[in-house]
Amino acid sequence: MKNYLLKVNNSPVESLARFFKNLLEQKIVDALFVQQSVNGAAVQTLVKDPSAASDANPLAPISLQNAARLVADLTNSGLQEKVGVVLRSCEVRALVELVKLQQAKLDNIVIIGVDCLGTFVPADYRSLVSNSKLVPDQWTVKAANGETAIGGVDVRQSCQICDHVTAEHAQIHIGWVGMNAGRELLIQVEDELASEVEKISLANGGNQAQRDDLVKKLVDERAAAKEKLIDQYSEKLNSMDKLMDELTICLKCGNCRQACPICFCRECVFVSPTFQHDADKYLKWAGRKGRIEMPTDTVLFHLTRANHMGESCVNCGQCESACPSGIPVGILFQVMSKRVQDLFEYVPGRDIEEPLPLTTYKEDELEPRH
Amino acid sequence: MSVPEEKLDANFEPKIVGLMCNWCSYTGADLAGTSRVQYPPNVRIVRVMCTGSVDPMYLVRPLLEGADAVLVGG
Amino acid sequence: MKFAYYPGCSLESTGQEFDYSIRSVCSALDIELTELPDWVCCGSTSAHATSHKLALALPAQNLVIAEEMGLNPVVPCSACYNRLKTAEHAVKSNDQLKQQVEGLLGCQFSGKVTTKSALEAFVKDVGLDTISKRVEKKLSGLKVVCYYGCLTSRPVEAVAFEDPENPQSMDKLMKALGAEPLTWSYKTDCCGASLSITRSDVVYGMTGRILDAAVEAGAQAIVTTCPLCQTNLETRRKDHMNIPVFYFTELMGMAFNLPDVNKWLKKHIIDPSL
Amino acid sequence: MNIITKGQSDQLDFHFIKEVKERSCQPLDLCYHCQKCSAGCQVASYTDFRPNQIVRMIQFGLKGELLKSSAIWLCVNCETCGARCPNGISISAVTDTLREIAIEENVPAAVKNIPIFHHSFLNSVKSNGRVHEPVMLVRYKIKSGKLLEDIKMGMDLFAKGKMPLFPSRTKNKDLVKQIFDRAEKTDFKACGQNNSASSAVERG
Amino acid sequence: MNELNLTGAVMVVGGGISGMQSALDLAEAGYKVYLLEQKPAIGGTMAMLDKTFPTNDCAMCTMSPKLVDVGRHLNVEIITNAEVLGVEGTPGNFKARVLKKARYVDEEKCIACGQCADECPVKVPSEFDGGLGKRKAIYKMYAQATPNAYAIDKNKCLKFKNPKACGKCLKVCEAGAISHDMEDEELELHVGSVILSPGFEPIDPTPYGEYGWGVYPNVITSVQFERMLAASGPYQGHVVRPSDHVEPKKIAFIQCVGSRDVHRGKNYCSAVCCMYATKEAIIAKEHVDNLEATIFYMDVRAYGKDFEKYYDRARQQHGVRYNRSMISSVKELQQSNNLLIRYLNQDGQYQEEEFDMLVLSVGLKPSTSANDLAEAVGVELDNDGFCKCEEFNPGATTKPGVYAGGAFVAPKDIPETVGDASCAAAQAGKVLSDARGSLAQVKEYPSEKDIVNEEPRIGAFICNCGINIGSVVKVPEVVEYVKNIPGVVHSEEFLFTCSQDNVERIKERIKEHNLNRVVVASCTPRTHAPLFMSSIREAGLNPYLYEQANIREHASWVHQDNPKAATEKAKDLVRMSVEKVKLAKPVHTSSFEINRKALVIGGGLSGMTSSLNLAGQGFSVYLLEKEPELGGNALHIKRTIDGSDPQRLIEDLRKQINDNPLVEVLTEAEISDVSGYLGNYKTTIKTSNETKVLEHGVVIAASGAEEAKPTEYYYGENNNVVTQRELEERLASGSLDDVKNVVMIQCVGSRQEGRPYCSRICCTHAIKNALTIKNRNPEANVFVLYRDIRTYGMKEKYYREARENGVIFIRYELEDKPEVSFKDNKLEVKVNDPVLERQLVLDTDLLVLSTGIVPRKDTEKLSRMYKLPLTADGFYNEAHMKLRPVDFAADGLYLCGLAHSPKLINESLSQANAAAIRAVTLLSKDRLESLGIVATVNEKWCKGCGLCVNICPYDARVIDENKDVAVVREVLCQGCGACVAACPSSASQQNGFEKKQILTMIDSAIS
Repeated sequence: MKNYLLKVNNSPVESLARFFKNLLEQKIVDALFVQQSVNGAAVQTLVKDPSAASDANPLAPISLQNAARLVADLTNSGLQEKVGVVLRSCEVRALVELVKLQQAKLDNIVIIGVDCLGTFVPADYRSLVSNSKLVPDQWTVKAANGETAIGGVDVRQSCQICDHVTAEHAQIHIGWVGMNAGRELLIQVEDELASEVEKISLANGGNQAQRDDLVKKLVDERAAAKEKLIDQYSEKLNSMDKLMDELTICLKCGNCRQACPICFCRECVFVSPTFQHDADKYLKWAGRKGRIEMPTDTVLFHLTRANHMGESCVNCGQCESACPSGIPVGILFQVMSKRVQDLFEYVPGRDIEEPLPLTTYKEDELEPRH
Repeated sequence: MSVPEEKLDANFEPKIVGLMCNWCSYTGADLAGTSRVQYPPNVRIVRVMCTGSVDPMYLVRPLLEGADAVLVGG
Repeated sequence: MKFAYYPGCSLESTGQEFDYSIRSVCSALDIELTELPDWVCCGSTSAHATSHKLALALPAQNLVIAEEMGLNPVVPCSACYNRLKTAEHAVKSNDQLKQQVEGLLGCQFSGKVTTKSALEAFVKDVGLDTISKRVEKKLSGLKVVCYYGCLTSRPVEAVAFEDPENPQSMDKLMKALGAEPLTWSYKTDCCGASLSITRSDVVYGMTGRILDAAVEAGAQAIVTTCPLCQTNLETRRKDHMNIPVFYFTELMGMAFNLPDVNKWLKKHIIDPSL
Repeated sequence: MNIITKGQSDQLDFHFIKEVKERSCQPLDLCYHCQKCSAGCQVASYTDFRPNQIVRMIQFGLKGELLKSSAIWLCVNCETCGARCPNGISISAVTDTLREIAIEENVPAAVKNIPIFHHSFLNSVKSNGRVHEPVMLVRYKIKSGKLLEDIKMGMDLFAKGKMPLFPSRTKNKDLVKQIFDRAEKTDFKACGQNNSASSAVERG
Repeated sequence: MNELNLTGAVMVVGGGISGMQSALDLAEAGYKVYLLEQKPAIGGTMAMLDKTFPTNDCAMCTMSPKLVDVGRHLNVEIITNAEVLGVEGTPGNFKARVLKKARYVDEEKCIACGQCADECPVKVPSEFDGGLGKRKAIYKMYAQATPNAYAIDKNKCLKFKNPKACGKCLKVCEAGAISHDMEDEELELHVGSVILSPGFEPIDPTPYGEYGWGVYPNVITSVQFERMLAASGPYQGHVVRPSDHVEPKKIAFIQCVGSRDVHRGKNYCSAVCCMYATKEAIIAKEHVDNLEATIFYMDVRAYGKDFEKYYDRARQQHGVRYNRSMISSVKELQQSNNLLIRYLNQDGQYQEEEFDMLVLSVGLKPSTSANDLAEAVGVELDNDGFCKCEEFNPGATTKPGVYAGGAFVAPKDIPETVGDASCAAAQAGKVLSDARGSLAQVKEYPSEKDIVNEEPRIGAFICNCGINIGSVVKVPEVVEYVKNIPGVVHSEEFLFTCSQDNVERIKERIKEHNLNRVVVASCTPRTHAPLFMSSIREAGLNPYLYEQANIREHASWVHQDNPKAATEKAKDLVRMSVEKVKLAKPVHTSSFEINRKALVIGGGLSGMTSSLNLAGQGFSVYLLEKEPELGGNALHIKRTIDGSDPQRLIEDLRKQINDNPLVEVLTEAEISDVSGYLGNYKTTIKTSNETKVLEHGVVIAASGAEEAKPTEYYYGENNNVVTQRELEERLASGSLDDVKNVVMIQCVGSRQEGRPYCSRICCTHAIKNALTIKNRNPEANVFVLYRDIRTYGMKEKYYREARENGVIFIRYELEDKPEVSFKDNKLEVKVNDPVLERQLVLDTDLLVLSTGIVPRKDTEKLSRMYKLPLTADGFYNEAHMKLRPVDFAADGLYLCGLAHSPKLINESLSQANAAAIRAVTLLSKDRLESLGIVATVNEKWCKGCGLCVNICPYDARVIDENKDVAVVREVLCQGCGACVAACPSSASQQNGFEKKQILTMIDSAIS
């Protein structure tokens, strides 16, 4: 990786938008997949025309969904042009998992990672922006020191305990955390791409020890917070009864599954004929227990999801944001997936060559028989 | 899902679902029969062709629905 | 029934009670024993250990005498039996050896006679039925271990007349007498008698194992067929060890209720009063 | 080809084994060194070499060391080794041969009173045709210098009348003497040839 | 009838694993097979074993599918209690006279309920349990016995002694199967060839009285110990001492009891004892916590594939102690019945140790019936009583048309037995190929009724199984209960559902009530489902519209004292089956045509032999060789240890191949691309002048291996340091006639880190070369420095011959390897002699290194192209170490020769033939048909994630690149359902075991 500096004249957002425009103009990429500000929020866009990247704002602390699924759809059937995809860590990691699950391909993809210290619940973001409590440029400059909360509102719980700041596997990486973001942004470029990116006027970035220190400090703090929260929830979930209590208010709407970047099934098994029962079945069950809660199988739904994507869960927390009942699904999943991941020393998104442990599991893998 | 206290008395008759591999443990259960090994009548055996086909759902579902244990033999 | 009788040197000294008892028992069973006229020493361990030629020639001389008598020789002493039987095996199975031995003796073999140990003669020729019929006073309650020793068991090809690793004849004989032969593992172990005089330190170890094992097995007495073993086991032992060692013929005599039993018993170094 | 014994190097000699094989009639080459003989040997814990070590020494031609060993004299010829050896090798027969060679070559015995005993014994046989134990033992005691050993045992035996004062003798004393003399003069092929081709009977 | 009037049937004598394998291969290849067994049931020795080495697989578990296959194969006729009286005729047309002794129980009628045995008053020691347990005079040999029927031991039955004395069994037999009036029959079988596999017997340890077997209660043989370990054995798998039934804390094993003993035993090595003792020690340690197991041995012969690893694991992981000292005698302590053993420990010190139990590792000898059999058939036996076979014509006896398999030829382990059994089948099949299919039967069925749009109409038939079910489960109550389950339109009880008349009745009921699904509640579906499925198919129903509830083994028999609970359980089990069958759908197996040509990779002896056997059986073969000429490794071997000339064999095979129009040889050929799968492969090859695409249905990988090149001991630096193969070449050239001193070092690079396995053949190779040197110059000194001499089986005789000729063997330890120096133009080897604990300094003119065999570099490439699994050591990994030694897990792929593992020429030839017949079992079919219970994919839901592809052990799953969905190659699918569990979308289902069916059953189980 080579370090460059992108000069900023007070507005890191604008400078960055210009940088993206340049990427397209210089044909470093043929198209760009990037978050742009729209109506006080921000949405993912696919840009072909360089001038249409003017609202690009990947730093805006909002993400309506984990973009990995969108990138996956983009790439899955023969992507012919080179597309730069601007992604946060959780999105890159989810993308890597989807590649392993053969739901995405990385051919013709240039991963452009951005630092992320978390995103607000979309509704919060929108109201903060509309009340002018949050101005993206100002928030960025301030948050670059590690302070994310504003106006008494902080980023999503999952983000607060996320121990990833920089994005993995990026060929180009945009760093703002620990930088004087009002003056300059760090652009890191992998060696093969360096000569092309140098076409855009960038200053030499040199050593970024100070930024590195801050990033490390933040990662450590968040890891500690995460551990604490997981412990707390592990306690809360140490029996099936407690889990069932926690999930009482689930209405099996499927939003969590819809928001999940890893849940890739075309149709969930829970809406398939396997779970379509005859009326007499329901009545029989009700007869057996006196009453049953409807919809049925809510706990089984979550456990099955945990089983299916536990090993690949990147803890983006989108499920939690999507839950209309306010169930802390994200942290529940962290608790469950951590067990599997720790068991196999597997870190989702770490390495594209690292096989999914449950598909290669051998009977004697974990320990000798005795 | 812990076993409720009231179930832990001497009269407690657990319901056990056994998922047994056709080639080994189901055969083993057959052998128990052939050998007239007597055991408590609490298990209901479901034959599968290989325990590799046991979906975790097969374990969770009965436990959620009232079984006290699931025995997987393979 | 007639046999040529080869007492050997031991039965004239340390093994006298064997000689006495065997003669009494035989007469009780109407077995005629004719002592080999002018028998010579078999050479024992000393010839065996130092001279291959003497080890064959000395016992062979006795075979020649038996052949002249036309009777199968019965040899009570295991050491003598071993030497005679080995010589017999050599001359019977190997013509070249036979010729050479004939050269040493200056006479010829006809190969007619078969050397028998006293035990073999009683068990196989006389038969357990005959013996048990003669029993007057069953040795009920007497627990014994039968000790066959090495000399009647090995070398297997030459001397063994029954399973060399788990011989049974003496056990069966004891049963016929009403005694209880116990299972033990030392039937054919060597007691080291040939070193008894020269290296008694070694021998104490060897007899010790056998005596300890007999006691461990719960035996009240050891029964043997070898005067070397009998003397060795009686004289080379720890002070407190008082288990008696009998010749099997002595027990036969007791079971037959023969009058001269006491004559033999008082010859024992270890008091055998049971 | 050398073997190092306590720093001293000796030439290996592959001829000695031929001599021992010829005289003992034992198929020494066949030894597996499985140690069955050694495990079963009751005297090997008192000797300098164990039975299969003796075989190995013969294989390597360590004749001098062997003839001086205590093992060849302490062997009680109980034949346990030969009975159990999977290759049918009787080490007992081998020690017989080694003792004979040692006597022939006047190698001093490691356990000197044993040959003295045998000598006394055979002398007794040679002169009487039979052994007269009391006299033989006294002679042995004098020669070996172990006069005071076993006095109690001797007295016990004497008291029980087991040590007759007068020797029993063969009438034809010359006969035994002649045998001794012929034995001294005659060459003897120790193994000869077995009449039947297969001497090792399979009993499995 | 064919042109030559050949009879397309084979008589296989002996129903052990060997005979079973021969029978199955031949039956699958299209021949009628008569499988003769002396005892009342097939299974042989393997049925007695608890576990098998080196996988610790349960013997019965791996074997019972084969038992079932043999038992119900349309073309295998099992004749038990049989004895061959004579065989007349010529190859292709034999007439065999067979005495079938009366069983006194009708196999067809007997339902194996065991009532008769319960009643029988006569108890005798069970031969099957090695005398540790008892059986009755009417008995079944073992639980899974095939045929599953009782038999009367005439010699023990009271009624035969006095007709009035007994007859209790007759009274209790509901099936009316017993008759004391049965008579022996003499059968005449017309067969084209004969395979003899009478197996072996354990050597009787009685002559080894010093070990006390039969006298000391706690001394048992390995066979008895095997039965003790077996859960189905007389001790129910509890390791306890026979004297007091207390768990032992210390067990000792004594090796070579009866083997490697010219004095009192057999002059050969029994080939399996080292490994079975290792296995028994490991398993015993698994049974008893903190058990100490010690094995007394002289050489550990862990020579087979993965054996060394097993031996390593035994020592390192399981803590089995190996003590290199044979035992002279065992002393029993009379008070404790403990066993006192005196031995020399590893430091050369005497040690006496008490053990609680002693296991004698008894060797193998030909079975007692082998002699009579050989005489009746007219084949010659060797001096040891094993069947005489030519080295280069494996399996062929001295009588043309008669072949031998298994341990009848020599002592051997199960994989070799199975391989040799297939080889015998291959040889027999080759002779009869023109008559293939002439006597084999195929079953015809009526067309199937379409039920897809019908509501379930279920018929449930509840079996009393005589009194087996009916005396415990209240069958009428169950019948009434079932009637009320929605969907059930008919329910009735039968005394014996499986009797012919009742099977017919079920068919009638199907028509009468217009049933579209059937449930039978009786015994285990493992044995009886095929019968009922077949009969509903005869009634026009798809056979998969069937479920069986096991209310005998799983209810009445295991809850005899609780009829109420048993009845409730039976109801539940029937209900579960009813719920499952409601969701059942018709299953149609798919089939496709296969290309009936084979590709054999590798033109060494294995490849050539495989090719010729295939061609002999009428199939076209591509034979691929990368060198310019055929012959492979054998080109370097001048003579085998048994005295045969491999060069003549090569010449002979080359000529046969040249003359055979069915074999197309492609030399200097390299595979560049592979596509397709079972039945239809396309392999692209490049030869020196062309690129060609070969189309073929199966692949035999005979790609060989090579001698390892050492990196140590001045190899490559000094001309007088050579490998064994190089020595063989030098000896052949005569350049070594005057060599004086030769030192050979064994295990160079082998059995250590980097190459942990034993190469099996090096000891034999070294001894062969040593003997050549000694024969030329008896005065030459040859020293073999070794770790364990592994002249397994009959090769032991050459080890003895080498010693007899004065070759000196000196053992060394891995930690104390020989040192070689080269000074003043002199090679000098220093090694410590463990016997005398002194160092030897050996001047040597020639240093020979036994380096072992390593996989070829291209093995890995082939492995990738055909997806052939490799072992950790880089050899090909067969489907099952024991029972499928020449198959890969995926159908249509086979392996043989050195590519499988290091082995001797005749062993390679045997495997090569075996691989050929295995291929023929496939090629002889017109079409390949899939199993019914295969996995399916619903393309609508599949997202092509590939989890199923990764998880499938049979390579039956691929991604359709166009549709991005997973596809099941149905003929490869073995119906394990692992893919179904892996599929997150439930797009994968298994026919007959759909998720919904299982969930419904589970649900039904708890309601």
